[in-house]
Amino acid sequence: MAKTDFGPPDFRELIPPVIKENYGKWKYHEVPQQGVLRHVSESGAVLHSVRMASPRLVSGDFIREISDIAEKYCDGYLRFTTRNNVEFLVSDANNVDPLLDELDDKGYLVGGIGNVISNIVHTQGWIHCKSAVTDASGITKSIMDDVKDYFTGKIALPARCRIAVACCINMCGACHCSDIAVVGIHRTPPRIDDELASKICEIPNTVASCPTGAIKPNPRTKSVTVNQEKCMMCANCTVVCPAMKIMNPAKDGVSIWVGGKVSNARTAPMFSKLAIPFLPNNAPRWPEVTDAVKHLIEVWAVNAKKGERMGEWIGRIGWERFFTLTDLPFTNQHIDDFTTAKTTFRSTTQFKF
Amino acid sequence: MAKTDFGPPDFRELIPPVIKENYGKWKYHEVPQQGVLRHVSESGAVLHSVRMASPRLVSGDFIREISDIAEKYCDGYLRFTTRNNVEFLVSDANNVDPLLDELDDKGYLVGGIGNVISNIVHTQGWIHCKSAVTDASGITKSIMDDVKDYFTGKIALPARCRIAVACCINMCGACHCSDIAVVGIHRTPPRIDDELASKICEIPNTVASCPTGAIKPNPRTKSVTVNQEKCMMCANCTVVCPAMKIMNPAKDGVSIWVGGKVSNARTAPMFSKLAIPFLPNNAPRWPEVTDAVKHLIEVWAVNAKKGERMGEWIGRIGWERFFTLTDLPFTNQHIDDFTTAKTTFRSTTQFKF
Amino acid sequence: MEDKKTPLLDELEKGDWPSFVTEIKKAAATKKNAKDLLNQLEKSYGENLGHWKHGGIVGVKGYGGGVVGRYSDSPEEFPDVAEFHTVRVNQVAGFFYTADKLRQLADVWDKYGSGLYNMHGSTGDIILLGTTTENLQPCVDELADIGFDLGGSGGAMRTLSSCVGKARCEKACIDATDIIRDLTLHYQNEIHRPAFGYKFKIKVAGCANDCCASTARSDLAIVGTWRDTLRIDNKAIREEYVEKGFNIVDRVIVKCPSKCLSWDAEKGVLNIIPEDCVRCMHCINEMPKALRVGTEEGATLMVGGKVAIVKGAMIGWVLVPFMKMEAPYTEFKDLLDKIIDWWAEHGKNRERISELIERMGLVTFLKAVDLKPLPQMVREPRSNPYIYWSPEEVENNG
Amino acid sequence: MEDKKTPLLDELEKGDWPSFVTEIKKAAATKKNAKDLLNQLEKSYGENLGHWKHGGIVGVKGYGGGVVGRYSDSPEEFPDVAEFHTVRVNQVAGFFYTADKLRQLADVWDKYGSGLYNMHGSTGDIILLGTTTENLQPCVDELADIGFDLGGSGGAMRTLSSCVGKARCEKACIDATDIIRDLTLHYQNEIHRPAFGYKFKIKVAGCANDCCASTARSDLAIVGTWRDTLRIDNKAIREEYVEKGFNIVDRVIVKCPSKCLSWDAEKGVLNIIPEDCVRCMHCINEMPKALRVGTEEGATLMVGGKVAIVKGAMIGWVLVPFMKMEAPYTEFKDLLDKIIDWWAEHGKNRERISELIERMGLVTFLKAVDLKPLPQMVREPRSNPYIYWSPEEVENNG
Ligand code: SRM
Ligand code: SRM
Ligand code: SRM
Ligand code: SRM
Ligand code: SF4
Ligand code: SF4
Ligand code: SF4
Ligand code: SF4
Ligand code: SF4
Ligand code: SF4
Ligand code: SF4
Ligand code: SF4
Repeated sequence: MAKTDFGPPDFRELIPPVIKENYGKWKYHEVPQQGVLRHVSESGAVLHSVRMASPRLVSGDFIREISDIAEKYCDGYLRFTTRNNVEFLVSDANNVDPLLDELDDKGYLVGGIGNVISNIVHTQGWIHCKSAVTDASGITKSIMDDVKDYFTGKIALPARCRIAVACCINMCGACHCSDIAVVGIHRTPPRIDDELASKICEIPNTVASCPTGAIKPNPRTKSVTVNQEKCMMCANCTVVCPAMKIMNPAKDGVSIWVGGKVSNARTAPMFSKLAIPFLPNNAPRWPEVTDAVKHLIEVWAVNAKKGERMGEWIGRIGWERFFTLTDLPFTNQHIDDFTTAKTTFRSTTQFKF
Repeated sequence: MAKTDFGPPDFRELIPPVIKENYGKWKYHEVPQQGVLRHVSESGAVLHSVRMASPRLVSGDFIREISDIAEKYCDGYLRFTTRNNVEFLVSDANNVDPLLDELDDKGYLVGGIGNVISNIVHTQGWIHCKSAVTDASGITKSIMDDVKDYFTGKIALPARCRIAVACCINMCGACHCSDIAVVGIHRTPPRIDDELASKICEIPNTVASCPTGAIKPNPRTKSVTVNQEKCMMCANCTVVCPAMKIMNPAKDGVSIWVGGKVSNARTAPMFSKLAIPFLPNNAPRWPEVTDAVKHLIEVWAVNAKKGERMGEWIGRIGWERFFTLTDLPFTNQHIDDFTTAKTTFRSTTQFKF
Repeated sequence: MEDKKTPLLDELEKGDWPSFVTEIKKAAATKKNAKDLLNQLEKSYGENLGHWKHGGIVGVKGYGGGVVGRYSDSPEEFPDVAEFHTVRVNQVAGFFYTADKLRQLADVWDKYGSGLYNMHGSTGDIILLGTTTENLQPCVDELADIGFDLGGSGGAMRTLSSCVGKARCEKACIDATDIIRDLTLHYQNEIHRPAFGYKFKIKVAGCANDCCASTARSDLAIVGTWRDTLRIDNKAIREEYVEKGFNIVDRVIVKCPSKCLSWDAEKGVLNIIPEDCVRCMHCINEMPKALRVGTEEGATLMVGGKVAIVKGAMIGWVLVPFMKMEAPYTEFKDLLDKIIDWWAEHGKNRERISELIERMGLVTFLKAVDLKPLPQMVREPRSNPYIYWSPEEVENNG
Repeated sequence: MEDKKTPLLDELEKGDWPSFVTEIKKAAATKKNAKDLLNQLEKSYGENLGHWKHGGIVGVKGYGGGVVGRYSDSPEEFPDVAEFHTVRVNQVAGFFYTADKLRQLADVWDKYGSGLYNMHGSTGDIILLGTTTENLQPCVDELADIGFDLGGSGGAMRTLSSCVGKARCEKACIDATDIIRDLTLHYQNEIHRPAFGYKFKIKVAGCANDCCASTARSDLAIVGTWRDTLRIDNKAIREEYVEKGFNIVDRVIVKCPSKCLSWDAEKGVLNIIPEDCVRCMHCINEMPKALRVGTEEGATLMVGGKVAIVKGAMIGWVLVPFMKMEAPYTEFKDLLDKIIDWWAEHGKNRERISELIERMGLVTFLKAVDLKPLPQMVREPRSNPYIYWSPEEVENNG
């Protein structure tokens, strides 16, 4: 029987000596240039980290290539960030520039630090998930091609802007708390294969899976029925009951949400809010989506004060002004009707015309 | 058949000439002294209003007495305020001082304007309501005796402070949006007279009346049962079904809520929040309640900045600091568990120890 | 009726605040029911228990409400309050009275009731506190003779009330007292003959200071506002305030919720970004001699205010950001009729309008009353990805 | 396998951002399943439709999870992805690797899988993207040989992850990487053998900047903080910032959420009201060379973070304002065990902890895990007057 339950390799054996020695003793950091972090320890020791964009979905070639680079400049030490960038951990300051040169030569992008757009956190999409309404990798690539100058710092921004992409409303990531989130959505209710349902559907679980209470057992067909007026096309029932099908290539699409954040800096974490309820699912490059994202970034960049993230900016100017400045229509879809909807109603006469 | 549906007397026939002439033309007002408003019209005309405390529950003698006073100084014109004070509408500026003197002689209190504690908005209590847990008039009188120097302006306050008293959680008034609210509460669930219920209870209505879904039909007894763990002792079922009795003199009591407001000035309207879940129902003078109210006022008065109402002050310092400054215990009762409870949870690491 | 002692209540005659006990005693000098009210109340004070019975419907001819039936649960002990019904008399708009009018009222009530009043009830009515079933009809008849009609109770439109408005306030952007006068007359039937599933309340505030707590406690609140720019008299700011030591920055500038004000100390000029002003009233409140509301006046309509029963308290929210309010208020009445119709059609027993909206969804409601969704209606758009699409919306949208 | 064209995907090789299509193509040069992945994906791009089947459980010996079964719905058309299961490999804490370690991994995966990876999955795992049922066991065995174990999936404790923490960050108040290393080892059984009603996630952030989005997406988030006063080096403020033109008032003072900072420009001194600081990190973030976190370090525990399904999204909220985090983290583990026990006992199928707490009430939960109610747990106390009193509380309280 194979060895089990031994856990991952011990990180303490995979960190460079400078980290081992200065663990917990880092004193401050600076950013000598975009893409480079210079951490200084209480002991005076210095570590440079060089951050490089990654597509996240990578090949063995990529793994071997970054390993080679790490070996060449970093004694083999590197890490990934929580947003899936690669960080080369350079102990010898003299290696920083040569490393940057090599990355540049190879066409890799360096950046992602501070008030920029870092890598997009995204999900599986059609590459591996059965629930995918759209392809997260494709949208991510299309957006990042367009906004890469914000990653490399070529164009300045008022604050960091975190973009996330999810292929369905399960939102595997932090779409619900991102400055800009792109989320695949359905717009038509599930279709039920009654025949199949009567055989395989665990009806109580299916009924319970519906957030809006739209599903009722149908004793006649031994299946279930969906109240179309209550169904919010969340697809959760389709995860629980394979006899419910919701994919609808002609009608499914993409929604955009804005103003979320997770850090507690200055303001509390915030949920992202609906900005654009529907854009077409226009593979392979989703021009409507990339245009919308760029537009949102640009309106924010022009109007926000220095240091104001998307949600903080909107918090200051108000959502009514957000919709006029972005020229986006405010629709029925924007108005919440879920369980705590009433807490979103504007119970004050304070608003802007 | 009697005349019906003619509506109240026309206010236009009951306003003094100076108002008729300057209706909609008032330009500004000042407060020459506490209890006196001086409104100036675009035409230059002036109206003085002298505000006098009223117990709200008044006798015919009182009605006749204020009528006499109004006749003497105001050509008979007077009004009541939305907080049940009396306002004498003095057209002849020379009458203001004599009026004030007479009110003083008669022991009437003048004040209630601006950054003060005005009259308490309260409800029927044992005087006329079948649902009363406590007596609103008695608590009101007891509090106002204690805080009258804040009404007359003898002691200054950072901002206005609106107090409301309700004899049960129906809160006939604006307890839910008051700087300080005193509300009668039950702490034991209703007792059901099954025999009676089986005869007179409209079971579906009774079940529907329960905000927390604690009531279920009991087919056996043709009555209902109450899930004691879900019952929040709101008494709403007792309004719908006379076979449910909730009065419990030994256990009922008084709760105190703070930080509400209704004006949109500076900050949006706010709900009052629970400060003290229980104080004894100690008639005739409710010393625990009056002490608590005084204490809350004093802590606020000392700590708030000029212009900060109770809720605005708490908004600035945070509730955790409110509880330390007031030295009030934070209990299970303070934590919301009603339908939008989760929106009250502190989803940020920002807090004070 | 023996002269019982009331030692507990006597305690409430002490102190400087005017005493309701003294008032009841004054009435009790001539009124047996006032006396027995005092006696029963003394008992309540001793026992921590009210003594009014549950239920008991009474009425007067031609009306379905306006009186609240009340019976003592100890009629043997307190025979004179065995029946002690309240008469809700529609107050005069703005609570304006003359000495004559009040005396007329007192004459009628002395004749038929306890001689006790609430001036006024929380909804706005004059509450005539306590009479017998027998006396109700003649009392109401004689009230009619002096021009006083009943207010609302039960599943009806309730008595409307307002702040003092344009009658005595420089801040009023709408004619609050005229609006409730007009609407009260227009909706007499809805007020007097309960035909709704529950109460429906309307209150009118001349401006966002909301001196009648309208958004907190009315199903539909009409709150005055303006669409242009508030008026600034810089000379008055300087002379009446700043030069007299008023700290305009601390007291006004930093407290403006939308941060649209700035004070140019050098020039002595207050600058405003008009389109950012949310018309909160604060700066005007602080400098009434120098600032005034704008001139393009109208109202914001707020729907859904109420207290806790059954689904929780609600502060009314923006339904119509701006509506001109000109007599005879036809646009408003048309909208109100649609609201009431929808509520009548879909509301359950004891379901307030805000609870119905919460249950059926704000969008459903907006469609029913022909209003377009606007960002002004919400603090923020939805955050949960549960989005309803009607088949038409899917067709029309890609 | 014929060499199909992929004109749509080829579009995604254009542009400067590194292309996942290029990556798949690189793998496809030697891997048939990578090639068919590309082909099936091209079809999805053409049809706007995914081609993975619903369901299909696969596994490896000794584990209940760690692999996600995946089958093509068109196995005839794309035989090489007929089975294309994912292996979730527990990442190294802090995502630290050496070239050697990565190459070892690549060697195993080249042998058994598609040669495609997600570095990393959103939860934190190394996602090995696609292999057959047959290859799963040998792949996992050889991963074990090089020291890599599986992560979590299904109704289990999920793979823990953290920010870089004390390893490379001056702001870390807790040893984030060590905490997840320790907890991961301690909870191997809970991670590897799904026995819960649904997923349970833990993430650790060294400070309130929350660089791993812990409060947004973990059922229990451990966030570093401090109890004393943040450290201020006024000399550095002056020399490194203010004298270099940094506008400390605009950038820092006015943005402090608790307004506890003031800048004495004359003295060149930053003053703080320590007890008012809510440790938001902002001032430290802006002046890393001059300000540092306090020295009395520990963590705030936040419970309940998750996305929308079923009852709506939730950002974790304060459960324990401050807990010392010292290895072996016994206090934390004791609390976590109580939480998991209560959830196991009361949670329904697919009910996250925050949904259970919402359903049963926060107070019920606090009692179950032996925590006292604290004002830090809520933004504000209740506003609706529906107060539950247990019989004991009524006894003990008047
Ligand atoms: C490397 C990384 C941690 C890791 O373990 O991998 C990291 C590292 C640092 N973060 Fe972060 N953060 C990292 C993800 C995050 C995230 C999570 C995310 O984006 O998903 C957040 C929360 C974002 C949000 O609120 O939505 C995050 C919010 C911050 C903040 C607060 C930002 C703000 O709201 O003002 C700071 C403070 C600052 O920038 O001064 C910060 C500061 C830092 C510092 C300066 C900390 C330090 O002193 O070393 C590090 C470098 C700065 C940088 O990257 O801009 N880091 N940081 C992550 C890099 C991701 C990437 O590749 O882009
Ligand atoms: C007479 C009355 C209206 C009426 O129709 O009867 C009235 C009259 C005025 N109010 Fe009011 N308010 C009256 C109840 C209210 C209420 C309602 C209530 O208390 O139930 C409120 C909302 C309170 C709340 O937010 O909880 C109210 C919130 C204001 C405000 C905003 C206060 C704030 O939050 O900053 C102002 C502005 C100011 O004071 O400068 C205001 C200002 C005024 C002014 C100055 C308006 C004017 O220019 O004439 C009037 C005299 C000032 C005063 O009384 O302090 N009035 N005022 C009411 C007197 C009640 C009483 O006897 O005490
Ligand atoms: C008399 C009055 C209190 C007072 O002393 O001023 C009053 C008295 C009663 N209210 Fe009220 N309410 C009175 C204004 C209010 C207000 C304030 C307002 O209208 O501005 C409210 C809060 C605003 C609102 O409507 O939400 C109010 C919210 C309630 C409620 C809770 C309604 C809810 O939806 O949550 C009830 C319970 C019910 O209807 O079953 C209630 C029920 C009652 C009943 C009818 C209880 C009963 O069944 O016996 C009380 C009759 C007492 C009596 O014997 O006369 N009363 N009630 C007020 C009416 C006087 C008037 O006509 O002017
Ligand atoms: C692989 C991954 C996305 C990625 O590309 O990175 C992923 C993929 C899936 N997630 Fe997820 N989730 C992944 C991280 C997340 C996260 C982020 C996190 O863990 O930090 C979330 C949001 C946080 C949270 O848990 O609330 C997330 C929220 C969900 C949900 C919604 C859960 C909820 O309570 O709302 C589902 C739906 C479900 O469980 O039925 C879900 C379900 C799924 C399933 C299992 C759907 C399915 O039944 O097929 C996906 C399998 C795809 C596949 O073929 O591999 N996934 N999922 C992530 C796991 C990789 C890893 O182990 O590192
Ligand atoms: S977001 Fe939806 S489609 Fe995308 S990986 Fe997660 S569960 Fe699958
Ligand atoms: S798609 Fe969602 S809302 Fe619609 S029936 Fe299924 S679970 Fe319910
Ligand atoms: S608050 Fe309750 S007890 Fe008091 S008058 Fe209103 S319904 Fe009656
Ligand atoms: S008192 Fe309230 S919570 Fe309790 S059973 Fe009656 S209606 Fe329900
Ligand atoms: S609400 Fe406005 S208009 Fe009405 S009295 Fe108050 S300040 Fe004046
Ligand atoms: S009314 Fe309020 S929002 Fe408008 S300028 Fe004055 S203070 Fe600012
Ligand atoms: S969360 Fe704090 S400790 Fe962790 S990397 Fe970010 S800034 Fe550093
Ligand atoms: S950490 Fe945040 S709250 Fe504390 S002083 Fe700095 S900015 Fe203010």
